[in-house]
Amino acid sequence: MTKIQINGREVEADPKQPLIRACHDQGVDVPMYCYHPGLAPVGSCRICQVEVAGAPGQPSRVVAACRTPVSEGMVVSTDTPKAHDTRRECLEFLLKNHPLDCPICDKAGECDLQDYAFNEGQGKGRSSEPRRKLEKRKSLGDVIVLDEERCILCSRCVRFFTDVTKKAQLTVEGLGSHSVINTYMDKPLEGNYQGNLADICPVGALTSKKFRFQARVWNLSKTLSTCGECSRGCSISVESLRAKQVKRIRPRYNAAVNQWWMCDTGRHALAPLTRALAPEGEVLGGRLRTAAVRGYNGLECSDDVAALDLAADMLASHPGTLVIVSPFATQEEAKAALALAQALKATPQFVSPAPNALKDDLLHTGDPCPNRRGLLELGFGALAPADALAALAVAPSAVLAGERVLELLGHAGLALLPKKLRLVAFDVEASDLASLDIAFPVPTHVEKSGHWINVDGRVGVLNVALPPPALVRRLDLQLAALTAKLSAVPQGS
Amino acid sequence: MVVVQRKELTLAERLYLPEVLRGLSLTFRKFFEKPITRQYPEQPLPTDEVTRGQPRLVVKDDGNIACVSCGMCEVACPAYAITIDGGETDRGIEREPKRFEIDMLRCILCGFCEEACPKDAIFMSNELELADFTRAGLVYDLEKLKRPKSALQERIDYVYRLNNRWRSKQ
Amino acid sequence: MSSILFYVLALVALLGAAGVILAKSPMGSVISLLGTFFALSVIYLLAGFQFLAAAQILVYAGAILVLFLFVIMLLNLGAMGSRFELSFAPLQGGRARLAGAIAVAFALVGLIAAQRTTLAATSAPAADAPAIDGLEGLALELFGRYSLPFQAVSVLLLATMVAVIVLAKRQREGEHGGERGGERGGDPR
Amino acid sequence: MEAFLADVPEWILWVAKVALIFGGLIGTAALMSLAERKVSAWMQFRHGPNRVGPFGLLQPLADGIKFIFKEELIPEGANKFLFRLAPALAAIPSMMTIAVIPIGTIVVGEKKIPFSIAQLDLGIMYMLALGGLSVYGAILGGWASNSKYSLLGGLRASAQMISYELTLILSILVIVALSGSLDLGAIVTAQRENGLWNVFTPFGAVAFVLFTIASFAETNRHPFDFAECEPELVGGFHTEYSAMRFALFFLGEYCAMTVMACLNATLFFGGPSVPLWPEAPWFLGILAFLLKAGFFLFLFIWVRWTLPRFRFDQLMRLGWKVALPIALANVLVVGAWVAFTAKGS
Repeated sequence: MTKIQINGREVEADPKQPLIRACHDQGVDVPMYCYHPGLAPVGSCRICQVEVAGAPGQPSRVVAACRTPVSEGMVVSTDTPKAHDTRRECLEFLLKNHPLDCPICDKAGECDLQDYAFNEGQGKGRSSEPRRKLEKRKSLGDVIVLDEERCILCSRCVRFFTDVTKKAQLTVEGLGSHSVINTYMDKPLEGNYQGNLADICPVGALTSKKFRFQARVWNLSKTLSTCGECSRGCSISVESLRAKQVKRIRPRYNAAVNQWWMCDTGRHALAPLTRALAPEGEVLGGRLRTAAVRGYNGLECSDDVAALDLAADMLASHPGTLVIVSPFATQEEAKAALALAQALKATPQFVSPAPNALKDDLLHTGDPCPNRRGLLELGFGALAPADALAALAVAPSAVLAGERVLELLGHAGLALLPKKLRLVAFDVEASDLASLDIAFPVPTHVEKSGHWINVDGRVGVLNVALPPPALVRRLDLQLAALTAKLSAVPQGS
Repeated sequence: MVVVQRKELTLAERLYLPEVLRGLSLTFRKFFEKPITRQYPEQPLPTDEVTRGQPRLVVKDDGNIACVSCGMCEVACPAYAITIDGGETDRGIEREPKRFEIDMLRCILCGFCEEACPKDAIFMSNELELADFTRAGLVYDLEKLKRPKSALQERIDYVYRLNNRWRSKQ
Repeated sequence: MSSILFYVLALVALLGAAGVILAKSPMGSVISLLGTFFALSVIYLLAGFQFLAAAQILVYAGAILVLFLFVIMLLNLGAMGSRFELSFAPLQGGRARLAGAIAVAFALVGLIAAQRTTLAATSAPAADAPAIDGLEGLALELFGRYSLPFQAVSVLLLATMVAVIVLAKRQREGEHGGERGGERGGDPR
Repeated sequence: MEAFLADVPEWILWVAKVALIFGGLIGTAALMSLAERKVSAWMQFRHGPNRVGPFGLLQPLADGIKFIFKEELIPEGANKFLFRLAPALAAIPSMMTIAVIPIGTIVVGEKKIPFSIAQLDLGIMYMLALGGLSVYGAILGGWASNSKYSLLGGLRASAQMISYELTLILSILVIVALSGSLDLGAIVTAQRENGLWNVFTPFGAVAFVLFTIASFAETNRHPFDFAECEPELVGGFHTEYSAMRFALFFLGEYCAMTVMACLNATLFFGGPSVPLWPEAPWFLGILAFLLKAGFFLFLFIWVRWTLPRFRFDQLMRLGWKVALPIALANVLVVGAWVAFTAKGS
């Protein structure tokens, strides 16, 4: 560690890190556009300039904090008029060609350029030259759209591909005021990590096609959560609008798991989270909203307490129950399922679909079970969907519990199960399967809190980002209630 | 303690009748004066540029709405009366409101939206009447809020003049 | 025709009179009395005494009963209930029966006397009747032939008023000091 | 036409007169409810009701329909019989008093038909007797409503009526003494024969002022409308009344006003006699009567929108300490004057 002085304060800094990191670590605000802690510094925007005192007798210098390594005895000041003036001039230069379309821009509200211009910039531009006219809507593949006018050529996006995915796809094309970002040979971007460009772009030049104009960012309520698309369990922020709809999922910095990044699969996995609600009064055809019990006309709405009583009676009178949970089950739900399995003298198992082809070197593990490790550690047995269906075909009764458990087993296979099977399901959605006797609704994993354990044994936290529908209760509580009722029913009667 | 000294009354005043007659003559004279009240629905209230009526959205001369659904009015609204959902458009401005609702039951006609709008898209019109038979009917949607620019021109000019005066003092 | 009317009215008058005594609430008594006065005044009309009929209504119904009502409302003698209720308590007990007997006896005597007078009147020439009915005739009778009884009755009334005032004053003495309540406030006189 | 009228039986004429006069009375009362609002509006630079019909002329009709269709409420604990009786008691006596007012004489050819329902020798006694009864509506209505406001309204009404009835009667007595008759027709005739309306005689003028003041109090009008008195009593004796029963109270009040106006015109302004033209045709006489009565009706409204309401003790003081002594003195002097000039029989 090296001793340096920042704004008159003696601090210790890591000599391997650039000066800007030392400042940020001390809570000293230094603006940055081209610098990103996950990318190699290039010093192209010059907004991070700070004043560094020269040798005795020498005048002080203004240096770009992102390109300057920390050296022993450095005296840094970020708040001097000289530093301010330099940065302000730099800002004015960056804004010279930047269009004034904040009202339209999706970045508005979380834009570094906007924030700094608001804090430090001047009210009027001094330039009488017209702004450059460039392409406003340039598609860079399926995920990202580029607004060339807004671009400040910081080259973060270029470096993301070279530094993070190690597969360079973007470059700065042209010279001087004609420079623009472009792909090699105008080919569309590819790969599973394009969405990160919209996050790292410090201005609104690169925006996500999926999120484009969907919501103003200040209207989004952000909830810390964990991605459920693979067993990596990336830390994410679930951003929902008016407590009704998840509008965007963004990665959240977690040094041990995903750093600043996440894959597009997880980023765009909005559909499983924000499921279409069935019309009022309808049980099936989408989301389950109340408990449902098989009657003369198929599954019918029921009071959940009565349905639980019925389920307990049914399971007690058909011993030999299979207990199969979803790989999305949280530790809390798995514990409750474990207790249920003990009460039913069953072996707890979970559905374990085969790995998919999305596996890559960076983040995606290809394993679609976000809580595989946690379930295994609790003593659940992994069960491939085909094996599970085979076991169900001969079982007298079964409990299937957890988000998407029916979907993962396969509706086609479930439809072939014999009618004599007494099947109780806890799921987000349910179709009117012939063998399904009682169905209970459960919240999705953005509608509940809990914990998952990822492939490396790290705990991921789930929080409630959306309120679940009115009559939907937590799965662990429902399972515990069923267990309690079972212990009250005489076994094998 | 304050003692209020009563005025000593003259004989005429004490007799009361002359004063009664004086009062009667006064009211009789007023009887023939022109009414000053307004026959409201037929004679609407006079409005001018300062009238701050209900907020309305400007439809530009080319027939397009000026709003780009930036959400500034939504943020500025102290009564949370405005709800906007944006969407993409092929027009040059890229973005326009797909849903723009003002709950007129919540609106307090403060004019903050007009002040907040960076696109001169929302102005306080001179419309003052507000009535409906249902609550839902008073949540005004895009179609109900649209007004041609010419209808709002007086107010627009006034706001510009006001803002210019403010700017020149800076 | 007119005799049927008379009997009906007489019955109404008597029922009203009974109601005055028997009604449970003072308000019921007053309403009953009102009925009696009306019946009486119509009987006067039937007999041809227009002035008497008008005076009956004007003085008794229009002024005195209003005064009664005023007093009753001022005293606020409990709730009256939603309909008239009769109470026969006044007719029970020895003294009450005695009083009732005396009253009935007086009424009988009065009736007989009236009957005799009427018989006497019918024998007299009929030309007297319109003379009494007219205003001038009445005035002449009242201030001429019957001047003394009229004055005597007036004195009796005066004595009653004086007695009432004395009684009221004595009761109030010592309770209040000077009676100046009315002098407070705004009238500039 | 004339021959036809000459042959018409007496009773048909009588029925026609009753229909005409009562219809006119109720029509006047209805119009007064509009006039009240119109005049007040004009005095306050407003327009007044002008939506129903031309100039709002159909407003009374609309009000009437509204009154008929509104729900009738009887408060809990109210005496139902008296509660229902009171509006009728308020309306009927004041409507009946119109019967003796001589509105004029209809002349058809040789036949002279007096235009009044009844020509009673004791016309004034009849009016006063019935007029004295109209207070029962207010008193019983106020008492039967089982409401403190109504009760206070009824109390005030009774106290006020008793106080001012004396003044009223005494001021009429002056005219009776001057004319020597209780018949209203005779009083009119006396004025016509004297060539001088009673109001222009010194005693008549005093009596006129007293009568006018007392008539305001008797009809419960401003500035003496203590029985209603919205600021203190919410509506006084009719606070609890609704729909047609409420309308009957109003009808009674306006009928009483109309009758008082007619009486004032008859007693002090020569009734149907046209000024300075004793031989005026009969229809001008009726017109003159209507104009005089109309003026006093207007006066009722005029005063209401001019003078503030008295305080109750001021009302009582005015009644007992001012009006009554003056009226008594007036009667005394008139009596002496009549006796000593020995004009009578």
